[in-house]
Amino acid sequence: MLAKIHITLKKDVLDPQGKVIANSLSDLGFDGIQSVRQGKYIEIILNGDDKNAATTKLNQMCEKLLANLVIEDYSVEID
Amino acid sequence: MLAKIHITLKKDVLDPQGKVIANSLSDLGFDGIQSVRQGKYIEIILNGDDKNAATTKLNQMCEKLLANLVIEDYSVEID
Amino acid sequence: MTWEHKTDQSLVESHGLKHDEFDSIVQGLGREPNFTELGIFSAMWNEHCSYKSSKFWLKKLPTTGDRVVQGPGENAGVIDIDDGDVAVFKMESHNHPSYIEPYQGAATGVGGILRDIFTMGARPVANLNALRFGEPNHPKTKHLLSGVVEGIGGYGNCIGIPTVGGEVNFHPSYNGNILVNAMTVGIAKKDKIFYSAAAGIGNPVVYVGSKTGRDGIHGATMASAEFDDDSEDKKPTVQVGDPFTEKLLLEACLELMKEQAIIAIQDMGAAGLTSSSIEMASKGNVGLEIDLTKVPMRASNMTAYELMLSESQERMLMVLEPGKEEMARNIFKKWDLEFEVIGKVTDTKNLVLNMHGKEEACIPINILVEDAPEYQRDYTVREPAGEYQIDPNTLNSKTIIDDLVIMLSHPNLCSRRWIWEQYDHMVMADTLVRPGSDAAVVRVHGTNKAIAISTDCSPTYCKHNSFEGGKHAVVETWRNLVASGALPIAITDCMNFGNPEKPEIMGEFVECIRGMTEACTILNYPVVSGNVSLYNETNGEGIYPTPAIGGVGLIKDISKTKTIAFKQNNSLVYAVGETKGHLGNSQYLSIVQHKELGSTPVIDLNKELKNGKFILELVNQDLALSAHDIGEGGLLVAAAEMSLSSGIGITIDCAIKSHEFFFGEDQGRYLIEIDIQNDDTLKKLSADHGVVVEYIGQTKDAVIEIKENSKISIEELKNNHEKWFPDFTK
Amino acid sequence: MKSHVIVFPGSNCDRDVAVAIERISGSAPEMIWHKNTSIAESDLIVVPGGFSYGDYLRCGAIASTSPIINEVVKKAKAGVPVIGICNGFQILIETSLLDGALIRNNSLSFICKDIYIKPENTSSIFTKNNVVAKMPIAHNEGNYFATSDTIKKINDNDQVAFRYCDANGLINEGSNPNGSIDNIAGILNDNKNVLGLMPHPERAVELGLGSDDGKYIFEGVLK
Ligand SMILES: Nc1ncnc2c1ncn2[C@@H]1O[C@H](COP(=O)(O)OP(=O)(O)O)[C@@H](O)[C@H]1O
Ligand SMILES: [Mg+2]
Repeated sequence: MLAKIHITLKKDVLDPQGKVIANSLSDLGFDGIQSVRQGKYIEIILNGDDKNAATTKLNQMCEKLLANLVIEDYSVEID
Repeated sequence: MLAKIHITLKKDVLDPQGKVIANSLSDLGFDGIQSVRQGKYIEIILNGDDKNAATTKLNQMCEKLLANLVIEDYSVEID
Repeated sequence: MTWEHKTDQSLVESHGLKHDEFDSIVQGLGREPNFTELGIFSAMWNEHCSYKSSKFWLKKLPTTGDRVVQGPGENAGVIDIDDGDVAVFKMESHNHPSYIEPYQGAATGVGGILRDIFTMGARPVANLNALRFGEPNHPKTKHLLSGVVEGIGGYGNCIGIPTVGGEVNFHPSYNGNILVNAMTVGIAKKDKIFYSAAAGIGNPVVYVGSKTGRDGIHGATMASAEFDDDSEDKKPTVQVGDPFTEKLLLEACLELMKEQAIIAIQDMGAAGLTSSSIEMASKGNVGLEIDLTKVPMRASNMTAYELMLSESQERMLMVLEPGKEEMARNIFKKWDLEFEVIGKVTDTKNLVLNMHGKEEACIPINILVEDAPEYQRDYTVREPAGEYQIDPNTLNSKTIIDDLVIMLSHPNLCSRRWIWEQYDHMVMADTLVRPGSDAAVVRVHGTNKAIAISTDCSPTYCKHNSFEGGKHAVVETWRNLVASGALPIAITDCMNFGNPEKPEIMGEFVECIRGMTEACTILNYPVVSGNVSLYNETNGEGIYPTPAIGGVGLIKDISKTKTIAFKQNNSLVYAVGETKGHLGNSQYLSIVQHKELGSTPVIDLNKELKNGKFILELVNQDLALSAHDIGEGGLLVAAAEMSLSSGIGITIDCAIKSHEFFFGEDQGRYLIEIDIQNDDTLKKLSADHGVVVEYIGQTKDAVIEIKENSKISIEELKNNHEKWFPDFTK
Repeated sequence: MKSHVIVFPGSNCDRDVAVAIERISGSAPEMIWHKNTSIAESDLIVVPGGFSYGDYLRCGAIASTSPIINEVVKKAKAGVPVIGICNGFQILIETSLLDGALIRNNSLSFICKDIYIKPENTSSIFTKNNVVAKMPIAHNEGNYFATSDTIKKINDNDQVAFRYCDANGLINEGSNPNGSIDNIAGILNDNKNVLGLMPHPERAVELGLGSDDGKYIFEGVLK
């Protein structure tokens, strides 16, 4: 099973990287960029085929390790 | 328009972060993990509503800046 | 007492204001404050900004001296280091934010103290950090330790200021409330120091740096509240650091400071725009009028309340000479930073805030500052713990060396290499003595002189005798500077304590201050800056009193710099100062016998002074090859550290071989290494100075040996010494 | 002797390398702001260490799109000696002047400590002093990676400049600080006039700072 996890910064949290990327893109001549936010994308390959059990487990992984819930949100999806 | 960009390491590129995450997860008692790969997820909000034009532009952004094609692949998707 | 105001009582309470405090706001204003004003009062009158519990006592600290250019009261203290150069330094706490989000909390702590330094016109040249964590097996310790160290490194490495030293302790009293104290030292020219007093009616007030977002709103209020189990809910207030922007801000500010343009400058730290604007106005005895619509905003629809209380990082407020706006704007634009004229200096002595043409606040500055509450809280002083005699039956059959290995492997005495290797401690290419010696030594760029810096405190000493503990923290930094060959000049402090409304805690505070005062006075080692962090409690349990001290000294000629590393074989090693074997509250008791017992060692400050001067005389006459103060762990631990850092062993053949002798923590002592041909000179000099010196042994091979007792190879000891942090954090 | 040091927002070893160059060659380099588009005649161009653009997105990525970079690439292709140190190495890699990639240290931690490197190629101007040199590293992303084809190419073409080794010059796993393939610490371009390396020779030009072995790298160009 391939699990896809997205970890993004919460809405009001400063994203220094996104800011710099946006500036750099417009220096490169790309216009019309309103904002850029950078997050993490994690792919996990899991044994087994019980999607429900896996989702529970993946949520726990995010809560315990992968995401920093103080400033980040996460979402889990299984292919 | 919200564009979602995924940047992942090419298959044969070493991913030290993914490896460490996999180890930490199994130290935390999560079993059945075959592999973990960490990539980037970038959200860009663009003006306008021409999806085709935007896709072209986003591909260029990836080629020129967002991805390092020596070691990374990217994919672009518009909501 | 009944609540007689229109403003909701719970709203006032949730702003951390007491009833009588609110009464005096109403009285001062002649009306009830609106919501924005309430927020401003709450930020200004909390403990963190107003020092309401500590002010009375802080005034007792000695703050003047020949070399003091600026004492407490500005963004940082300033001392004269000759040739028109000054060192600018301060230490600050970021305890609560670091507990909630260790990486960002620690990182923004570093960012904040750096701004305090470059606001004064100094280029920061060194960072240090004093850290305290709970016991290692507490479930949160590993996460907090890793996050804090990574955050400190993340910020300091990126901005390119070396992190050259610090300290770290583990103790259960910090289980629910860690301490993260960051110190920065900068170098400036004496005639190019910048201050924060606003002046010049009509002059423009300028905002520079990052945009303002909803970061850390209520951060300062949070720092003044005790934690409870719900504190996890307060998480969303944590701010994120942006060291890259800070680097730009640093360069832009220093560039503008070369021009005659800045009248006053103040960083936006705790309570952001509120405290910075009010501080500038109050110092200059003027008013300020600000149009909040002009403040660069990151989030949409921000209210006046949010703009005033946001703790977004990497921002500064300045008053400019009229007509210099465009020149200044160009500099900040060059560095891709926000620059906006947001207001002007007025003669009303009021803080007036407008937004979209509407007045959002109008508060007389003096009510906010001079009329801020000040308390002389009740305090009780605990009876210091009594003497402790070691029970010979507890000594079991272990050899002295076995005990040494146990001690040097323990988290409180093992090598901190795992920490400092994550910090760039060499960038700027002036770090002459890296972490791992007594003080860090950083050359003043382009000169032949250097500053030495050390941070210290022994909370256990402070807990069991706050007066002696306060003395000790000051003296320990002083000794570290002396052992490095530096003339100690002045200190900064970071007073971390529990809830001051409890008389016992207030007593600890008062006694520590009294001890510090006595030590600073006798050593001629004044306090030039500092910070107070109170309410470090969780569920009613206070931390140990922790007055962290950062000392700065001057090495006039870098060739006189001393490190703790033994330099050669067959040197003689002497202990300077008297060894009696005080084991109360020692590391030996705590680590080997798992006891926290007995009295804190007493420091005789006059002997301390004499011994220190003697060491400096040895340095001056090039007699000491290496030097190390004898601190926690006692004489043998100090000797072993000299071996560990050099690979050169020592054979100890003095007659007394008791645990008291090797591990006692008598004060005012040093170990020195001298060439055998200088033996007579040393003896004569010590007699002239009236200083006790005792022969300990001879440097030899790669083995630490106590004659007729036991020995260990340095390699084996090193393996034990280096193991703990890497294993723990794996 | 004319040399140039490129300065990006977030560079922080620019001053260090300028001081080192002046110390070794007697003349101070000219500092070139990244928004410039030309560099005068030069005997050495240095892309210094630090955290250009905060290392955001990817180390060196944003700096590699700066206006000055076209000029650096042009000069490099014309044979002017170019050194990229640490972040400068990362930038040169992003410009494709040098092969491979620099990824996170295998420890996932920043590492600042002294290491030893051994020249592998002894024909380039940077490596002709064939001695084991001690100098600091200070980086998060110094783990050199390249596909096996690339590794073979740079080996065959004598493009490995330095490998991490121990004090005695032994190249082994224990002396590899960050997980780099085959202990690679620095590489050269085809022409051997462009050097990228993770260690900081500019921090090793005085014994008082721990080592002066950094001179071995600069001397060939500066004298
Ligand atoms: N948090 C830290 N960051 C950087 N260096 C540290 C830290 N903690 C300790 N060190 C360094 O480790 C060495 C030993 O520290 P410590 O045991 O506190 O020394 P001492 O007892 O002599 O004051 C010192 O050089 C100190 O600067
Ligand atoms: Mg010491």
